[in-house]
Amino acid sequence: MKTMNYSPEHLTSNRHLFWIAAVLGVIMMAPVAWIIGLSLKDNAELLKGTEAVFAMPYTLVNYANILESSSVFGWFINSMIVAIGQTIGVLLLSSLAGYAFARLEFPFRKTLFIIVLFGLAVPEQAVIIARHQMFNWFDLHNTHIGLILPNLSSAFGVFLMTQFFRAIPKEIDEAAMLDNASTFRIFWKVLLPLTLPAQATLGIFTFLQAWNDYWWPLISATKADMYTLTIGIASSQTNFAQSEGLGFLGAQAVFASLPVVIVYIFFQRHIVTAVSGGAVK
Amino acid sequence: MKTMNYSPEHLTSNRHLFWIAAVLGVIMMAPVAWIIGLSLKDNAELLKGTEAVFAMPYTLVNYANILESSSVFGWFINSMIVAIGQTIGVLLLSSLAGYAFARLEFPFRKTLFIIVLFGLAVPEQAVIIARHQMFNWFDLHNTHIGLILPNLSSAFGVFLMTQFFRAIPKEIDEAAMLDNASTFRIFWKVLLPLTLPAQATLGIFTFLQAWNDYWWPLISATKADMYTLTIGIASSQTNFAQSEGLGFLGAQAVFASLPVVIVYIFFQRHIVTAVSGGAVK
Amino acid sequence: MSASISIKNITKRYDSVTVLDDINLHIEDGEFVVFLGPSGCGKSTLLRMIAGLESITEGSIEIGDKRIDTLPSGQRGVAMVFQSYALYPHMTTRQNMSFGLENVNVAQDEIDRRVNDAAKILEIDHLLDRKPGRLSGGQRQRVAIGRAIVKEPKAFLFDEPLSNLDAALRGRTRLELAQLHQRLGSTMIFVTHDQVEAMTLADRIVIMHKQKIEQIGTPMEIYQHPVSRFVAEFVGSPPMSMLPINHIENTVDGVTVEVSGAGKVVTAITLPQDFNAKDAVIGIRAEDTAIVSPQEEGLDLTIKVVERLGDRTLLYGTLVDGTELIAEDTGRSKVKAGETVRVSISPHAAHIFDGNGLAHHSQREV
Amino acid sequence: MSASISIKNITKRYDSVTVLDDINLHIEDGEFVVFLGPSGCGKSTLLRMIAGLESITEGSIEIGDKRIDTLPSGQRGVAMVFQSYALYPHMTTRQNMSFGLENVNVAQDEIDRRVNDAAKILEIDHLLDRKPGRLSGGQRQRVAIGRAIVKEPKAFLFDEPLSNLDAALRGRTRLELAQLHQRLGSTMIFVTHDQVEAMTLADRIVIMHKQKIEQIGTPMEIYQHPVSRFVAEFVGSPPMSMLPINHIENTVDGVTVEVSGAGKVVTAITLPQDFNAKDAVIGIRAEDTAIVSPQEEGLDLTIKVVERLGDRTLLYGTLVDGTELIAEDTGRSKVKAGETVRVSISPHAAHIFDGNGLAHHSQREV
Repeated sequence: MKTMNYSPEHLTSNRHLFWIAAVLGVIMMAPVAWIIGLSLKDNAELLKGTEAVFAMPYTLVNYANILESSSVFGWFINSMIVAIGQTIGVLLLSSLAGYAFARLEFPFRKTLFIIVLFGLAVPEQAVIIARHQMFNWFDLHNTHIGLILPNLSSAFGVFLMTQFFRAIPKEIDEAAMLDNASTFRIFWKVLLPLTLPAQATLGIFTFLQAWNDYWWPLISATKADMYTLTIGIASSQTNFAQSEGLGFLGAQAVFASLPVVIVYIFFQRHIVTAVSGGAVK
Repeated sequence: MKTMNYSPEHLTSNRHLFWIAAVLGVIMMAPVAWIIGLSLKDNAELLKGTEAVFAMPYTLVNYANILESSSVFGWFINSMIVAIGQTIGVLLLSSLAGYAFARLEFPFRKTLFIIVLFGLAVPEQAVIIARHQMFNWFDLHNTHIGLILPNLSSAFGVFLMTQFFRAIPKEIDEAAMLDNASTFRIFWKVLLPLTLPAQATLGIFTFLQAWNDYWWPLISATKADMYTLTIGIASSQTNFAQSEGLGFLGAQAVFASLPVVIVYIFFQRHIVTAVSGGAVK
Repeated sequence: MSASISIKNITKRYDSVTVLDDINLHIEDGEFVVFLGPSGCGKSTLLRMIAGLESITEGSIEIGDKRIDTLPSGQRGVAMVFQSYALYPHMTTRQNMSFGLENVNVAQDEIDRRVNDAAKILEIDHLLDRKPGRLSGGQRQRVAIGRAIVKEPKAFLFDEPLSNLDAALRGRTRLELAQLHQRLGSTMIFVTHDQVEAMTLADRIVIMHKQKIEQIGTPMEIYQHPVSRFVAEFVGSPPMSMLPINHIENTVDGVTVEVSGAGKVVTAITLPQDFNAKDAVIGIRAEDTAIVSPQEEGLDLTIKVVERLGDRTLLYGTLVDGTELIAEDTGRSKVKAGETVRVSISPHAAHIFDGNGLAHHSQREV
Repeated sequence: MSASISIKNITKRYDSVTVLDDINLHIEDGEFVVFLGPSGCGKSTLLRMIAGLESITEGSIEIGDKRIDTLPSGQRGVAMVFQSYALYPHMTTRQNMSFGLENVNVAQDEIDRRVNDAAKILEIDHLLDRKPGRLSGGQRQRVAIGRAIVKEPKAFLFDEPLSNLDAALRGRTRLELAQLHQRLGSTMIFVTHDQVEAMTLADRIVIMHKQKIEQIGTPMEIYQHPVSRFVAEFVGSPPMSMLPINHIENTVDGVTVEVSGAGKVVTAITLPQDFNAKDAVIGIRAEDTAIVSPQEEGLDLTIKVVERLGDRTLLYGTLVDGTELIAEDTGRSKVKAGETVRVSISPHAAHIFDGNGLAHHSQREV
């Protein structure tokens, strides 16, 4: 008689939970697949019924139509400037603030920390009117600075970096102090490099969010040459009645998302590393 | 001659960095203060110039105007149902998925994880048309389910919970296996309680985001009695020309934000705990 | 309640890598067995296979007369104490100890009785309402042992449970474990890479090396009659000194060997005809040496480091050709680093290892 | 380059809690001093004050003739090896070792020379391009020591550097540290709670207890002439057995004491007139006992646990009245748990502690 060996590995090969992950994946990916499908169809054909997506022929005419607009490249540049500027600014400020909250003693440290985190709770809609007015006073509308500035103080960034700096053992600082390194050198050469996984994660999140931002650019950038890609493409929608241009709308959505998808694929390894808990060893 | 003792504590009392934190705090709080100021002023007075905010008299008439609308409480209930439902759903799904990704072996685990994280990169604008169509087919528009469903698969939630479950030592599972606990009991009684700090953080974030969500409710909830508070209040804006009702607008923004501020203050301690790295000891 | 354990032809492979190779071992009911070996020898894997935390590629495990390798961990009737203790951080000491009993539906008053009894034995009654985060390392250790005791298992499995304690606490806990074994009389398997723990705790030591069992024996057998050079060097602190042999001469009593460039050592060891003399060495433990006056016979040792342990003094030195030898003197030794002393070696205490690492000992007991 | 260290009237208070109370200590140039004490005695705080990582409430510290407590850490000319090693995780071994020299603008070829020299001494030349994450615990330890050596400091400060190593590695590293001290001849301060490390490494041991220095002396002085019961119990493994004294009788040679209910112990200790006999105890180290035949004089000991250490055997037992005593026998001891043996005590080796914990020793050396 041959008895099956009990294997603890079976316990961890749970196929039920596979389905939860799979369903999550499908929920996320189905709309993406659908929109790509729409973008590849002729608008006239879609008018008869969207089930046309499932059949040939496919066409790139919608994408061609987008690129015909001479403003697209200007909008793309604007989006790049805003997203990159915002990413660099958030990384810098969050790192400094995180270091300060994690390592330094200063008056009202706790109170300030709570106030900064409070920023997590304030919805953009609540402050957008006030912000609009303030930027008006300083004549910051329709400038890159005006688009970048409001999101520089990222509560999530400060949150994340504080956590990361706290996770670095204090002995590392002390070893560097004994190595006669200045406070700045300790921060710059010793501690900051150790937060790289957090920087990568925060950087990607910030870039994605800045790229996809809609509200503030819509309100602040009122001149067509200051539009970001999101706003610019949305503005050109008025040329088409929504029901007529479903394929064109899809192509717009896909086109506007392409850069973030590229960034994501490029940095995907780092996100996974950060998730794997690849902090300070 | 009395020589001052060198004190290493001086090094960590850096007053420069206090300013960075303080400026971050001010950047975040100034618009909040401004909008509260506006909300407490008579609209007519504000027409002459917004510097009126700095002087008496203040009034609650704008808030009274909001409460006069009989629909406000219905919208509030809708917002609560959507925010709470979404929070519970996200916590449940993210915990299960996080546990699965962190602990279990199943086919395409890595691929699925990357697909789910990919959800971080897809902007809502890109998929909102497709989603609108799909929900149309299933007749889910103008239902609470329709408002809750799209955001249940939180890429950030899966990300966070996977990280947290990975941080729990495997010996804890093994000890529970030797204690004859079933897989479900290990998950429910042993591992899940250890992720409480993450649950609190994720729960607060999800609630805030659900409460403040604007796009999807605007598109999906087209009947007035299915409006969320954010949409409902915005819809009543059409009664006032924007320049005439600055104070009323402010009051609307403040009023819509109140619940999230209350939630934040209530759970603030947990956020700080989570930041302090209070995971598994 | 306690039971014997039989490990039969156990082999473990990960893909093409063999982690354990055809292990056979019988552990008597009530025996305290220590798996000792360097890291990577497979000792922890073997323990985890008994616990059901690792799958078995080939072979079987029995506890009592019952085959258990087909059962999940919780149904094998074993309890394990982990190196990291693996207490449930959100449960109090009492809840930690009760959890396993609740899972098998033991009555509440029986749970209470067992938890209180175990807590009394381990002197943790005052800690029952604390969570692990508020316990010291030593206290956590006791709770982990308590969690095992309440299950009244057929066998206790310890996976390097002392390695997270500091030296003083380690010594004390070692002693308490020995007393616990005396009191409970349970079968216990203890995994460690620390030979002092193995020597002091074990009824029998299982020395593991390169995925195999190298030697099984009582601590004294292992210490006095190591089967191989590996065992001889691994067990004992300070390690046995190994001196290369230049020449072997048969005498009436055994052999006299010439240690490279340093002189002769008389032994009472008889070597076989087919002795492989290439790379053969003579092994000498520090306590089998003595510092003698320069007139007496012995080896000249130039002392590099003097280690005063209080009750005895270890002299680390080199012979004329640079070979290292550790000698022992009394706690009141006056020898200083840099001096050269004469060291005599007890003829019955030396060990000879042939080129294959195989050991030869004196036939007479000292 | 190396220098002496003077600690003068150092006091440290946090609010109302006194952590160190008026510490005075002079460490000679080139001396190896160990701060030994239980956790919380302030030994690490004192080391960190010398390093400039803790502020000083009162007092001053001088290295050579220069007062240094007014200088930041990096300018004090000391190097520290941390318990956790505290290597920079993102830098290679070479970068870890160079960082401190780059900060003070040492020329690149000088940096290379020093790093290569230190790497050779520590046998880590092949690891220079690896990051700490790819090093074993023992290798990290060497890199941490290397990082200290290259700075050619006036003094080395070690904060329990061996506590993260396993037993075998700890013994070997201990030996290497002793050799390193011989080779460099630098002033070294070493903090530990492990008395074996203190005994084997120190030129002088500073025993700290309750925020004060309890005793300063060579390892042999500390071991053989502890000034107090605390020192006697803290130093030595196994710990000194303490037997309550019922009655004291003066003899020609010293005093004979009656140990509660178990018999008499003859000592060569002379006690002063004002000896405080209340709660007085006699202290006996295991190695000063011997197992004798039942006809000879001695105390009857019922053995509870037998600990076989290979070269010797420790017998943990109780006297008739339940007092615990640890005796020592040879490595080949045949004594088993449960037996009662007769133990004799060397008259010159016992210590008597009065009710205040103050020690009295035999005047004659053994």
